[in-house]
Amino acid sequence: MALNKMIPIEEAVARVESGMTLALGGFLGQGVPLTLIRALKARPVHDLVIWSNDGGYGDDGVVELVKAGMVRELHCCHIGYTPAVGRAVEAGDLELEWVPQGNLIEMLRCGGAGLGGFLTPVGVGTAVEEGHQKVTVNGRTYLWERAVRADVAFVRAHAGDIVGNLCFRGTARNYNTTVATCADYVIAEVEHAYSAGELDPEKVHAPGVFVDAVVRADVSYCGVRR
Amino acid sequence: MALNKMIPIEEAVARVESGMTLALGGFLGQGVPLTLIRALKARPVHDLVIWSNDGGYGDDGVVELVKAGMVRELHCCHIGYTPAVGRAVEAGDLELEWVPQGNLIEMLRCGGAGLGGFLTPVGVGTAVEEGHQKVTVNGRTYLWERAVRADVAFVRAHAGDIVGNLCFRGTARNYNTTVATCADYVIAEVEHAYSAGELDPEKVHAPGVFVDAVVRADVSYCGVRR
Amino acid sequence: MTPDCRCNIAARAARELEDGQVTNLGAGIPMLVANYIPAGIDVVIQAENGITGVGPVSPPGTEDPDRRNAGNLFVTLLPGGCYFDTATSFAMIRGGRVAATMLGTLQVDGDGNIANYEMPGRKIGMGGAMDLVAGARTVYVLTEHCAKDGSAKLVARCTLPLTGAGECDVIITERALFRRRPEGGFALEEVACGHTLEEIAACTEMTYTVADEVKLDAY
Amino acid sequence: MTPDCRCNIAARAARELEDGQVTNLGAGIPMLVANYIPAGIDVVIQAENGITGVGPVSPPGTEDPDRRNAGNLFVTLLPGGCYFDTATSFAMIRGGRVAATMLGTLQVDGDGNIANYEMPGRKIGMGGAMDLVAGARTVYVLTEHCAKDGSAKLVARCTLPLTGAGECDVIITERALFRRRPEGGFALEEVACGHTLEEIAACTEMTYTVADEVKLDAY
Repeated sequence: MALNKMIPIEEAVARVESGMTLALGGFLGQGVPLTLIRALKARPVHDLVIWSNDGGYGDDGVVELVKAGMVRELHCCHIGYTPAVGRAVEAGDLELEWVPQGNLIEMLRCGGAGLGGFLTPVGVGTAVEEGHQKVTVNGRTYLWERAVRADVAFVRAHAGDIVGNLCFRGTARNYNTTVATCADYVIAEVEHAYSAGELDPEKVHAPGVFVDAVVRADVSYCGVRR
Repeated sequence: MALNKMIPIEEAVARVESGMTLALGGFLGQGVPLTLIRALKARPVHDLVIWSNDGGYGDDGVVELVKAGMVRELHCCHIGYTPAVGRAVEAGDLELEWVPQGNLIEMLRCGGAGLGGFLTPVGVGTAVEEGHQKVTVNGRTYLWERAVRADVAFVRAHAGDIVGNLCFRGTARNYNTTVATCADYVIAEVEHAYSAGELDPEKVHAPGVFVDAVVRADVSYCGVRR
Repeated sequence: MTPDCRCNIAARAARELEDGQVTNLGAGIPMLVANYIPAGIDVVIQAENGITGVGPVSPPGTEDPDRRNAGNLFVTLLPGGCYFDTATSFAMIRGGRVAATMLGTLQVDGDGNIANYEMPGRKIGMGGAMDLVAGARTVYVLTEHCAKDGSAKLVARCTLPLTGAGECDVIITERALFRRRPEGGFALEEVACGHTLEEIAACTEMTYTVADEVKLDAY
Repeated sequence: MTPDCRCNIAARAARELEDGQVTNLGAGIPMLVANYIPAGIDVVIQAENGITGVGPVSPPGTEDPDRRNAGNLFVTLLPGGCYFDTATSFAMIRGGRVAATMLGTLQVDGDGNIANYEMPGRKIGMGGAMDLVAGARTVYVLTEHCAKDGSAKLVARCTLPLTGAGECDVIITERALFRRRPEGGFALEEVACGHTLEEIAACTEMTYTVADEVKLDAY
């Protein structure tokens, strides 16, 4: 159990290659893996396919990768706080898929959990129906939605140990637990790093088994000073 | 938030009626809601449809309801530790559906999460295929599995507050977090009861929003004295 | 639309909530509802990022970056509240544990259709609204009666992309309250102070009936 | 089947495990594997009820009812281990995070079929075995070479209900080790001390080939 997953951030983000699918934890400004996102900007990659709750918040988050011209597709449910992302879509520089929030998190969970898809009642009668098969079960109509797996995932945690066990704080948990399961290579940036055995095993929100690499988070990237 | 969900156990189990579907937390001898199961034995109900990991362990658990002639169907993945359950099946007194463990917990999660079903790779090429539609996605074969909701669920927690927030200890968590979501009426037996605000909000494993009633657990029912 | 109007909508909406109800409040006017919940009524406010027991906005200087609502605002946590992940949050929402959701809209029509996430040239996104209108037991639309340019928001038929088809149960504006009838169609049940039945008729393109028991000067 | 034989199987199986591998050990012989993991190899043992970092069985007097493995045995937790719910446990298993699963069987055949949960008159149940054989990257069957009555367990074709179709990768008995070839079919790779190729052939109904590099007196 003493396997040490802590590595330099440059080595971790070097796993991301052009054309890859990247899943991101975080919700607007909460629990966003900004340290990893910013380290990725230094890499010469493009045509990324990103799954994220949103386009970021203000100038922070996915919008940074979009402005850097690194993103081909964005699958999310909100870009209202990042007008630059909307402009990239209108200009035809970025392909956008709207995915309702609960369907989005469930698609990532489904991929992470090794399932093949699920039936959701959300989106029936809306534009989300397009390209989706409708199925009626016990008189209720559902849309068949696909599972999504990413090549690489970035998450941010409050505390993490060297084997990748992660603990979150408050609403910074959000997508991070699920995103930590959904990729072939999962990188966690942690605000506080611990040895194996230092975290209370009852309080681990994401088991280290899901995590491949742990890096230090820049704690200045948190929106408000603590 | 001060809504008090603590009620007498007799009032809680009175929600269970003949023919109802009952979901149970617990895994063999771990985190089993034995206090509720035993209180239910005093009720004149029969033809229960039970969803549980197993038939119990030794003389404890689901096997008690089976011996009392209260169960019509059992959907589970293991009865190896309760020969009396096997005998009831052989005698034709109990209908048994084998459900692989991971499919079982996922069916309950799916029902609890308001989804309509899911595709699982588990059971392909086995007797579980029977009655299941096969679907191929990206070259992999899955079985379409249904979502399950119960009328009533029993769970057991180490600590709970009056609004139903639950904290588990060790491997007693198991099915309990999921079973706490999957029924129209969820009853939690708690080893230790607290007021609202006394439990650390970071450490709640099952949010009180899912729980309808909280009762005191008999702490002598735990397999080994603490 | 004056701040008073927004508050009037929120105050009327707050009176709809029942003791112990789990409620999700969307951005904008719905968020104001928390300020008007009557004494003695305990409402559990849920936000879809992953928190229940959301309290008032954090006083300046006490903001915690890890304690925010789904609109990214810094909030407090009431006793009995807790945190969970977003997957669990939507299990709660779709699983029927959220009694009421209140959200703003761009358009709403007499079939209960709601359109609130995209208009020509401005993509916002549905966030959790599609899930909320599908999952919550009662869906409230809280909106100014007319758009800034005076055009109707209660329209004959939604023309913008739908957030939910036939999901709206109650519409509350600064001028009137409409409630969907079990047999379908909305009934005008209440007219706010300073407005008349005729005036409502003139600024509402949505088809509705006037309830027999319609209340004037209701709020 | 003497205790020595069981230990011999477990000891050989333990040598298959690699540093850092997440491994699930089923009831019976597989559970013994934990006692034979070579020094310097850190294996993370996962149990499907919801625990990783499973350590040795709890010494008498230190048993904690809330710290058990999937066979309900009282266990210890190693540093870096943690608890999670069963739904998360199977996300781990199906999601490909469990590198190896080792399980016992009633029957196994040359197509990699495994049958271990039900026999005439005795229903046991598959527990998590169906999920494990479908999800784990490498599936090891650890079993006595023959049943108590002397009949073959490595059969021409499984007749009991299958736990997994074509899922077995390696078979380890007290007499021999068979490994599935990329092109299909099992090859006899190792013969245990005190056994011969002829003897293995006589007690094995399963079709197999003998590897060119077969090792005699291998373990």
